[in-house]
Amino acid sequence: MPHDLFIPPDALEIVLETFQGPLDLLLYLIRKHNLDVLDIPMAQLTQQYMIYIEIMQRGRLELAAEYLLMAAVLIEIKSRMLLPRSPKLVDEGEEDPRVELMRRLLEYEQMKLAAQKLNELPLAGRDFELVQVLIERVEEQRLPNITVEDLRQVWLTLLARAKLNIHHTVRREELSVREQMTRVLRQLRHGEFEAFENLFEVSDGIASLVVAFIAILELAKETLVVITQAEALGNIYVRASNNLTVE
Amino acid sequence: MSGQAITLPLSEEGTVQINAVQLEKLLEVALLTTPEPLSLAELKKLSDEPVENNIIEKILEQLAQKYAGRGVELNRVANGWRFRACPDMQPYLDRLSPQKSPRYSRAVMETLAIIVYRQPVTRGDIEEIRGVAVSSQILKTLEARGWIDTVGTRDTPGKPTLFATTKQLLDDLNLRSLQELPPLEEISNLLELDEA
Amino acid sequence: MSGQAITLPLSEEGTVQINAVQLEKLLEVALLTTPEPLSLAELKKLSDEPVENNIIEKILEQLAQKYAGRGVELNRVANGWRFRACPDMQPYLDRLSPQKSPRYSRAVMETLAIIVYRQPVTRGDIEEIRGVAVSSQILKTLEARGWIDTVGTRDTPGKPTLFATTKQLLDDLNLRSLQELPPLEEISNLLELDEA
Repeated sequence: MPHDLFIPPDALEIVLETFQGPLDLLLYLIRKHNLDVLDIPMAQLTQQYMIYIEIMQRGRLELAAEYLLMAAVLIEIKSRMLLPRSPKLVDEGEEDPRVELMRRLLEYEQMKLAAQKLNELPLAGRDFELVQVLIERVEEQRLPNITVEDLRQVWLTLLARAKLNIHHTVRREELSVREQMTRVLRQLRHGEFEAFENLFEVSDGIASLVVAFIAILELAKETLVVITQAEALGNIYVRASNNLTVE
Repeated sequence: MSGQAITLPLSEEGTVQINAVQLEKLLEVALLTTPEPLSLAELKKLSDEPVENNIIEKILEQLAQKYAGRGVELNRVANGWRFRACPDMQPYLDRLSPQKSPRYSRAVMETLAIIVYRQPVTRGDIEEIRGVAVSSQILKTLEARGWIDTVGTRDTPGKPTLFATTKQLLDDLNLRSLQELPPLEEISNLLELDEA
Repeated sequence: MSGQAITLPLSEEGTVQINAVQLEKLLEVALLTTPEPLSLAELKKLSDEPVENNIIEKILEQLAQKYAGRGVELNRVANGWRFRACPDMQPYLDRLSPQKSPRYSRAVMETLAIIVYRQPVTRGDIEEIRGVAVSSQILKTLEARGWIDTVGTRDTPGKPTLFATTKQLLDDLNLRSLQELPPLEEISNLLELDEA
């Protein structure tokens, strides 16, 4: 294995992620080893590519089908080039088997560079702000509407900014707990103790009971509710840890 | 618009030279791009050098003067300073707006998203996630819309109020429950994690 | 700000007196209060008298001049005219709210680049060029952003949808037309690239 191809095993996944696919990987190999795109030395390129594939497989990474397909294409081109070409076919203008690969590589590289340039252009909201002066409408106020998609996009932006997304993806289950936490707090808004069992909606089914239970534990953990039990096996009561005085 | 350098009288030492022209320019941009009022504390962040309140106010008053007689005016309101269209412009603006839906500012949308996904939360929680102060104007906007309300207080010093979303929000989003919000993991992969 | 009445040359009859000062004031308010670009057709509604396009444009150019050197500028983009903060103000504005639109991943940007430069294209075309499957999430992200939309189907088996870019994309990049986008690298240049 050429020494410059050594990749520490834990970095393997990152390396794979940095390539957008087999074309991107091939381009990297060609540019890195100063190979000529117009006259690709198939043996060398195929060998380099296969080394990567092997490392990926040894790292037990799930290889996308596209990478394996490209390996097959490379080997096919290589084998076709090994066969002596009949003069008749050459006369009929049979194409060099590498031409199509070369065309695809160059087209992809063109788009890859275009994407980079596009990403460098100043973008509204990221690189410059838009001017927006308030209009205070007196009558017939038209209120803005929002969509689920708006909310989702905004939340993602927040996550990206907080760099929380790596370890902190929001799942549906988490939201359902949050929703139940709000429901329980609303129910406890009167400030009095409420019987524990009254906080559950039995008709909603077992899954929802479990979620409600987790929600109450979560509320207790965040010290938003107080849970009391006078004696062992006695009735359990819950109340909001602080009464909401202002209504 | 006049372009000469204005040197304003400064505090005792009187030596710090604040570039009033540059500061006025910065204040103007910030106020023109933010529909919500900006407090003096926020506006002060625009200056590279520390500035005193009275200097900022002087520049703001000067800026307000420059807009006199034009269609927008710079006002001081309870929460700070903000530009608004003069009320007598409204009949003209109404000719444009019928088909355009107004939009909430990013600050409002971010605050709402945090309450949706992290409820019940206090204003402090929201500020921590957003990394900036949340004006009470923003919370009032959302409360007036009936999308959030208070569900209690947290038992910590200051007894901060807890905010949560309402059924009204679900109705307006045409959802039966918050769980119907689409999962996010997939899209978060599409964002570049390392901020460039 | 100059206050004298400017009387602009008018059409043949030359009798309708348009108050250019008043019109400039109206255009300024409308543009300052609307973050989306306003087209000439919309801006014309502000005038009580019918006005010709070239007059409106003249006043807009005059207005843009007045803002030269300040922190905001009046631009013409794909969908019309709008004010924006100059990009060099961004570092200061970021002090007030570090809210940034995210940068998109390479997968998203490459997909966008292919749609920009090869439109109209099908998902299959994009996959062919990138050499990998394109998740529908990527296309949804670009659609939700209002940057691409479907413009028809190709008359081949399966009737695949054709995607193209929108004017909104150009507006967001502060451009008037696709021709203002950076040109594609010539293939011959790609052959000489040493370091990728």
